[in-house]
Amino acid sequence: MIEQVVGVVTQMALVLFLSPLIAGFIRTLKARLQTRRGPSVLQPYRDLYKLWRKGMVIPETASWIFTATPYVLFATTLLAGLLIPAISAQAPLSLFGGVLAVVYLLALGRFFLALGGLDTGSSFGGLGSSREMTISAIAEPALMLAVFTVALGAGSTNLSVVAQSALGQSWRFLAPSQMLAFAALFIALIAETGRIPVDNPATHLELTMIHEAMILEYSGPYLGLIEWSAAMKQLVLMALLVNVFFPFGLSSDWSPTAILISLLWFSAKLLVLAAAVVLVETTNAKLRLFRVPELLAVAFVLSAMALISTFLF
Amino acid sequence: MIFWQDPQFGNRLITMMAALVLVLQILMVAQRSIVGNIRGFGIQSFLLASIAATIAYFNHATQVYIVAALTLVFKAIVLPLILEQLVERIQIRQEIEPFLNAPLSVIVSGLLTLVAYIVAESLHRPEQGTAQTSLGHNTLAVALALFLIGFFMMLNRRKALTQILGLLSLENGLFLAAISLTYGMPLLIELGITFDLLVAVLVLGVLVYRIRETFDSMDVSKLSRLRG
Amino acid sequence: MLLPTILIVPLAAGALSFVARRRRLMESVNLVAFAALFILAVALVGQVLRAGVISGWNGFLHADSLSALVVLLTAFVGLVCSIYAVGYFREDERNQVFEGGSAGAIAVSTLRKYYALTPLFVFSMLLVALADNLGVMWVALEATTLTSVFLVTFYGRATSLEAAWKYAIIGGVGLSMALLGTILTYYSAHNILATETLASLNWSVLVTHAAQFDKTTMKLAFILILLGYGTKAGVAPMHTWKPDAYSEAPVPAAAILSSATLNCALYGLVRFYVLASRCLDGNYPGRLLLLFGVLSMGISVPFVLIQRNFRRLLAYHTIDHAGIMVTALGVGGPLGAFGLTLHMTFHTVAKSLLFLCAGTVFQHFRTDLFGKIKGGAIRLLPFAGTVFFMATLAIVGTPPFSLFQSEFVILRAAFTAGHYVSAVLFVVFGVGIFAGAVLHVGGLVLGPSEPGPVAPWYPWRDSAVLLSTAVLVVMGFWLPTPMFDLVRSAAGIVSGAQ
Amino acid sequence: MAGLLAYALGMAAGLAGYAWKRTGAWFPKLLCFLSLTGALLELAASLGALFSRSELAWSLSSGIPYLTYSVRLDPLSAYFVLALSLLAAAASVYSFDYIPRSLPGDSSGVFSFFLNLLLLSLTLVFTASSVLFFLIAWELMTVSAYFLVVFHHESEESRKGGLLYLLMSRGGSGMMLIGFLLLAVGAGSLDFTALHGIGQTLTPSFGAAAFLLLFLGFGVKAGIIPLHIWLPAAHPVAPSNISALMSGIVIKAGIYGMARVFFDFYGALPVWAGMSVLVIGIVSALLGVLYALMEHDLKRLLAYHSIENIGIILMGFGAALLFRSFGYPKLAALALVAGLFHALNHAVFKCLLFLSAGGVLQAAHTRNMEQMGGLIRRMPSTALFFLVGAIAISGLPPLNGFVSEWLTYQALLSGYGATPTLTRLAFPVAGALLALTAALAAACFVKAFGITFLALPRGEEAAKAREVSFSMRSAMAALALVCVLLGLGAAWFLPVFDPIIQQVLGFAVSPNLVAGNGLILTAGSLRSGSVSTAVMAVLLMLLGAMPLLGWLVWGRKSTRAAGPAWDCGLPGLTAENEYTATAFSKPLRMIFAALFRPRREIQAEFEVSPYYPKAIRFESEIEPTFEKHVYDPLRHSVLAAASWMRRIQTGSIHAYLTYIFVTLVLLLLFGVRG
Repeated sequence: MIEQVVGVVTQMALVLFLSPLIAGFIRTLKARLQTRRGPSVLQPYRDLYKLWRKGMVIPETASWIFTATPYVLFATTLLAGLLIPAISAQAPLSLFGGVLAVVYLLALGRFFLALGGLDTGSSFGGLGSSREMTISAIAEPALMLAVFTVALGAGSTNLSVVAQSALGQSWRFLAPSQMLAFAALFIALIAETGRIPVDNPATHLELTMIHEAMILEYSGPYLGLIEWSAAMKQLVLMALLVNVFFPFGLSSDWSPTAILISLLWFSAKLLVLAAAVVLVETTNAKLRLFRVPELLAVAFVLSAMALISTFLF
Repeated sequence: MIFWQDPQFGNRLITMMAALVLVLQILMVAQRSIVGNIRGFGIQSFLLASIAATIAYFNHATQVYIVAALTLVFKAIVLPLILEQLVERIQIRQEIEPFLNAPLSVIVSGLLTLVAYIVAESLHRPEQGTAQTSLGHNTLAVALALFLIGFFMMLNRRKALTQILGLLSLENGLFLAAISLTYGMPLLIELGITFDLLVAVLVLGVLVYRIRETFDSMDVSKLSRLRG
Repeated sequence: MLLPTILIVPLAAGALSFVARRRRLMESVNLVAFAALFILAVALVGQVLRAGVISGWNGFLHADSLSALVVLLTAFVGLVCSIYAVGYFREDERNQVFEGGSAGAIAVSTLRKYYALTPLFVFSMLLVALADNLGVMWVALEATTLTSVFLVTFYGRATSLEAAWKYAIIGGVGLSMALLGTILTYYSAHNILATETLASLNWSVLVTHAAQFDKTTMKLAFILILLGYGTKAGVAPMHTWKPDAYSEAPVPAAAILSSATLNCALYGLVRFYVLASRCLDGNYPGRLLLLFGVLSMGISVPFVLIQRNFRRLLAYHTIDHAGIMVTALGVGGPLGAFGLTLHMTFHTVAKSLLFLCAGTVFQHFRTDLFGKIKGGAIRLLPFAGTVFFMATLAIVGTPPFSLFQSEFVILRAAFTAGHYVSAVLFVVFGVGIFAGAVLHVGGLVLGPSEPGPVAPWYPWRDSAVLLSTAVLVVMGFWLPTPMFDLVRSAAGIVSGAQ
Repeated sequence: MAGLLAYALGMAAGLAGYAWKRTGAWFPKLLCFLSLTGALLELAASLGALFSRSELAWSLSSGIPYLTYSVRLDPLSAYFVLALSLLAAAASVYSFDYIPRSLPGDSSGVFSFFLNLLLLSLTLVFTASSVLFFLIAWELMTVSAYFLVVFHHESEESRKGGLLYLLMSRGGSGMMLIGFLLLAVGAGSLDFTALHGIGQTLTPSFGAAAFLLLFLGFGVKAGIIPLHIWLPAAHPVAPSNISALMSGIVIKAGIYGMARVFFDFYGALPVWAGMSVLVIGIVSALLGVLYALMEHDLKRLLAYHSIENIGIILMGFGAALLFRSFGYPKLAALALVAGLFHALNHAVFKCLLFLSAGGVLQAAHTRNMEQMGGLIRRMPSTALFFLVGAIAISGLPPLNGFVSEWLTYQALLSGYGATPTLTRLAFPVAGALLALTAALAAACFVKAFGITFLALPRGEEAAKAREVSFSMRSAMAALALVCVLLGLGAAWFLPVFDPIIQQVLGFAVSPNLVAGNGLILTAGSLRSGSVSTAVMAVLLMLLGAMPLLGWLVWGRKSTRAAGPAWDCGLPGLTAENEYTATAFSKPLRMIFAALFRPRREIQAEFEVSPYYPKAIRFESEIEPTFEKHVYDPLRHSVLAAASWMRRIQTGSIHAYLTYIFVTLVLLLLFGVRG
């Protein structure tokens, strides 16, 4: 019981305070790859702090939906973060919701975010919501199918069970099915976290922006919450990816020493994955909106192949 | 025995007259004038009456005499008179324009006779070879032929009156069948039937008259306003 | 002594209204006669249920439960129509549709035709049901045609002449075929019974010896009977006269034609079917009947689907139902026969009702073409319009109305007997008929209507409609036990149980 | 069963009221009250039957032996009666004010006559236990629903919709009729109890034929694709409380029939049967939601979502059938529970959505979403309830939609491990497509809610909109509450399914599916996956409160001002700047262009240069695939054939005589020797 509480607290802290770091790391690394100096890795923390202190402007047209959205987004993302195994294979709350719960909690957040976008009445908001919902919708099957492939391997949708079974058989990630599934999930990750080539978090051109367009009207603490949730979502998905496919160093309980080791492992794996994301971002140009489905179709085919290969081998 | 008591002779006689009736029918098919047709029908009825009489005589079936008498009175005399009067009343061209011309019609009636014989054949029971059944299958064939040809006349002719004639000769076929197969139906039925026939002719006559009035033509093939 | 009275009442009524001078007199004569007739019919049913078979005039008349059923139905239709007719013809006079277009003397002389002929018409139908002798039955059936021809020409339009001519000629041919069939039956029985007496054509006598009849002759006879009485019943392809005659006759007459006369024709067919199925086995007549039944159901579908005239629509419905009943007969067996008699009962009520409603709609809009009516009959004729739609739903076999039940029974019989093809076709055609009916009548009853006053309550017509509506609705949920026993024992006779 | 009487009373009163024209304002209220009583009584009866595990049955004989009004409330029936009476109660409370406001004065009698008739016949459909009685109740339901759909029969649209509905239902009931007769003849009895497991005893071909006919027959009513076209035509045109009942429960009659046939009359079916149900389910779900996305008629949109959810239910059924044919009763139980539970859930939230849509219609006088907007300020509670329904139907946690979809996912997943051969691949793919469906549904309801309720009103009607009356709101509130309860308390509710599964598969299901003393919902076992909506809900509250706390502690000083939203530099933000429903769904319209075949035309009038249009008329529509490529050709060919056949009746007597003559000769030649 006490271990449970420890687990919850630790992981909540981890998700809350590690996520801006990852965001900052990606930003910086990207800058360096583009031979810019770029902001410090800690910039996101500063941004959040600043936004937190700022006053905010609520559009007259907006209703309570606009106000509720940041809280819902924050809560759902954080809860999703508590359902996944981050540093311990035994995710603190995995009993109360498996991988399906994670996906659907994120979906709930997105639902409200899109409503918030529409609520302002400005055309940008609607534009953003429309695109966001479209892309997430067509990303869903690929994501789910890949997740299923993993879950089928473990015979469970409970992420702790999945992680433990992965832990049980290291080197399993070399199996073709796992690699294909990983590739598919990676693409899904890029789509879900709104990174190039699907979306460009840095742009504010009406033609290209998706996520940014939705939150255009948000300011001050609300904007802070939303940015923070975005960072957490990114962390959650990345953690899911690394721990399910590359479980090494994952401690199977919450004993302090094991935690420390696995924390190191975890950060290392995250950094590698982040680096991969950055590589993709810098080496690709953003796709036109109507080319995105093709990319996600590729992801779907990959995960379908993954499925079939588990059936064959 | 003397030949006029010999039932075989009776059979021959009957068959001969039946054949005559059939020939008459086919002639009527070929016949072009209405009045001629009516007269033909009269003779046909007369022959039928005499067939009835013969049967009555040879089989000592007294009630058939009455049937014969009825036929003579109504079919051979009254009906033709009524019809001719009708023809007088409505001055129509004495021509019959059939859909098929005369030779074709005759061929068709020949075929129909063939059909009649085929059907009658299947009813033929040589094993129980009583005079009556053999007589039966022979005259039944003729009767069926009369029936079919009468029917054919009805659908081959345009004028209302000629359709009535067809119906009548068709009825003659029935009469022949009844009289020759079973020495006639029970008397009461015969009466009923003859009465019905008479009424039918009257009704149809009235209709013909009114058609003539309304359409000033007897051509029932023009009566095709009610469709679908 | 009951049977002769049943026959005499309508005869007397006919004679009386023939000499009657005033319209009111003719109306009352008819009303009284048909009311009396209905009571007598009920009494007859009671006796038959008690005694089984009763006969009068030393066996000339003969009533078993089947004939009792037909008599009852005929009497019912006669009563309803006679009530309706009063209102109907008064409305006609108001609209001045008779020759000369004037009310008064001409109208009375025209009306005499209806009021004198209808009782005779009904008389001949009753005779069909009550005559034991097949020959007499034939004569009576022929008489139904002859008496109803002038009902068809009632309005003396060119089209009604045309219709009458077709009716008379086709009917005449058909009945002569039936006569030949009768003669052949007599012949095939002749060798067995070897009597010349009237009784040797009595159904009750024949049916006991039917097994020994000459098979081939009986086959030939049955074919001819099927075609002959089939023509009278309007079974395809001998159905062609029906739409013309029904749409030209005055509505009450059409109602009688389409329900009671159909029953009589089927009654004749059934009598011979029993003989044939006793002589041959049930298969031979069964196959023929199924063939024609399904054919006539199928033929009526396209005409119902694209129909411009609602009285003709109803005529095609009648053809469809003739097909259904013939199919039921062909399926045979206790269940099939039961389905037949049940359906006969329900159809008689529903179809006559339908014609009466159609009549009211026709008189209100002065046309029987769907195209000329904008719709919205339900607003202009709140009562008749509603009932019209309701009865249409009933006639196409929609629950809770009872025709669904009888059709279900027939289908079940067909499946049990293994006639899968006919059964499936039955259902398919049923859907087609339903589509056509609802399409047209729905469009007529619902929708926006022309502006105009809402029609008042028509005392005669609407009460007649109300009467048979009540009967129809009640029958959907509950059939009085004696009525049911009658239907079932009639079915027993059809399937040759006793 | 006393509820039946109350319904009957309602009908009687309705008729009476119709006959006796002058009725006061109390009259419609009385009628609604009667149906409400009926609903509550039914509710009691069904709950009693479900929890007391007692099967109550009675039968009443008509004068007609072959027809007995026999009624049996076995678990399956009780379950559907439960759903029915929930909705009936809500709908009748809703009608208290809806009927007098939205219907012409004197018609309320007829209306509630048919309303009560509909409820009565539905109850009978769910409880009738003899084939003939079932069919009668079925047709009664169809007809009464038809009259309610065409209640505003002056409008062309509702007549067309109603007609289409009636015709297709008749086609369906034709198929059912044959199917039932095949079964009944095989059993030699019309009684449902005698039909139990009859499917096994039939010859394979008959069994298959009966199965397909019944599946399609019920499918018409359930609105499976491609037999769905009547549904979006008929549901929207009905008065809103009727649309709610039709989309909520009438189509469930089809589901009930399938459940009854698949799991009661048949034992283990061959694989193809389950597979076809699964595939039809997938197709209906996906196409249903895709078509919904393209709608901007609020009620048509909801109608298409009914098709989608029917598809999801059928996925559960199909999986159950497959598991059964492969011999995994436990998995079959899981899938069946998923399907049945989703049936109930959909009934509840779809009714809720239609009722709130009805409120919107009454306020904004249009079904076209492009005319709405900003209603959340004018009718806050309606908006809230619609939002609850939207979250539930999108399958988002922690509401009931999520639970049943979660169960469906779990069932499909476990299918992979269990089933042999390539068929196993079908399950995960089905799961993925279910995911796509759910995501699209979410997108669609973002559009529906966002465009309808948020931002600025697009029409002056919408601007003048007022909140609906108390009784209507309380009906919605009740249903919303049920959504929440079924969502959070799912684990407590599951034991309801025990008697049903007991009846079908012979064991209780809840022990496998519930853990953590009724807090956690599992997929057969804790290891194979578990979820707890209740805990989730609590945690969401707490976590949501965190930033609020933080804001209270540190963020005090941060000011909070109201300002105009960014209007792209134009003078002031107007409704013209808003995103429209059409625009919102445009990306998906483009992506699935292969399916939609969109057609667009733009007419613009320019003033000086093509960059300054004076007026633009934009028109875009998608091609109704099934209507265009399946149904229209069918209709045309039938009519063509008919008008060709019509030539038979030439009007020439000679032709008529010839028909008879030919028949005669042929019969003479071939009939006699036969």
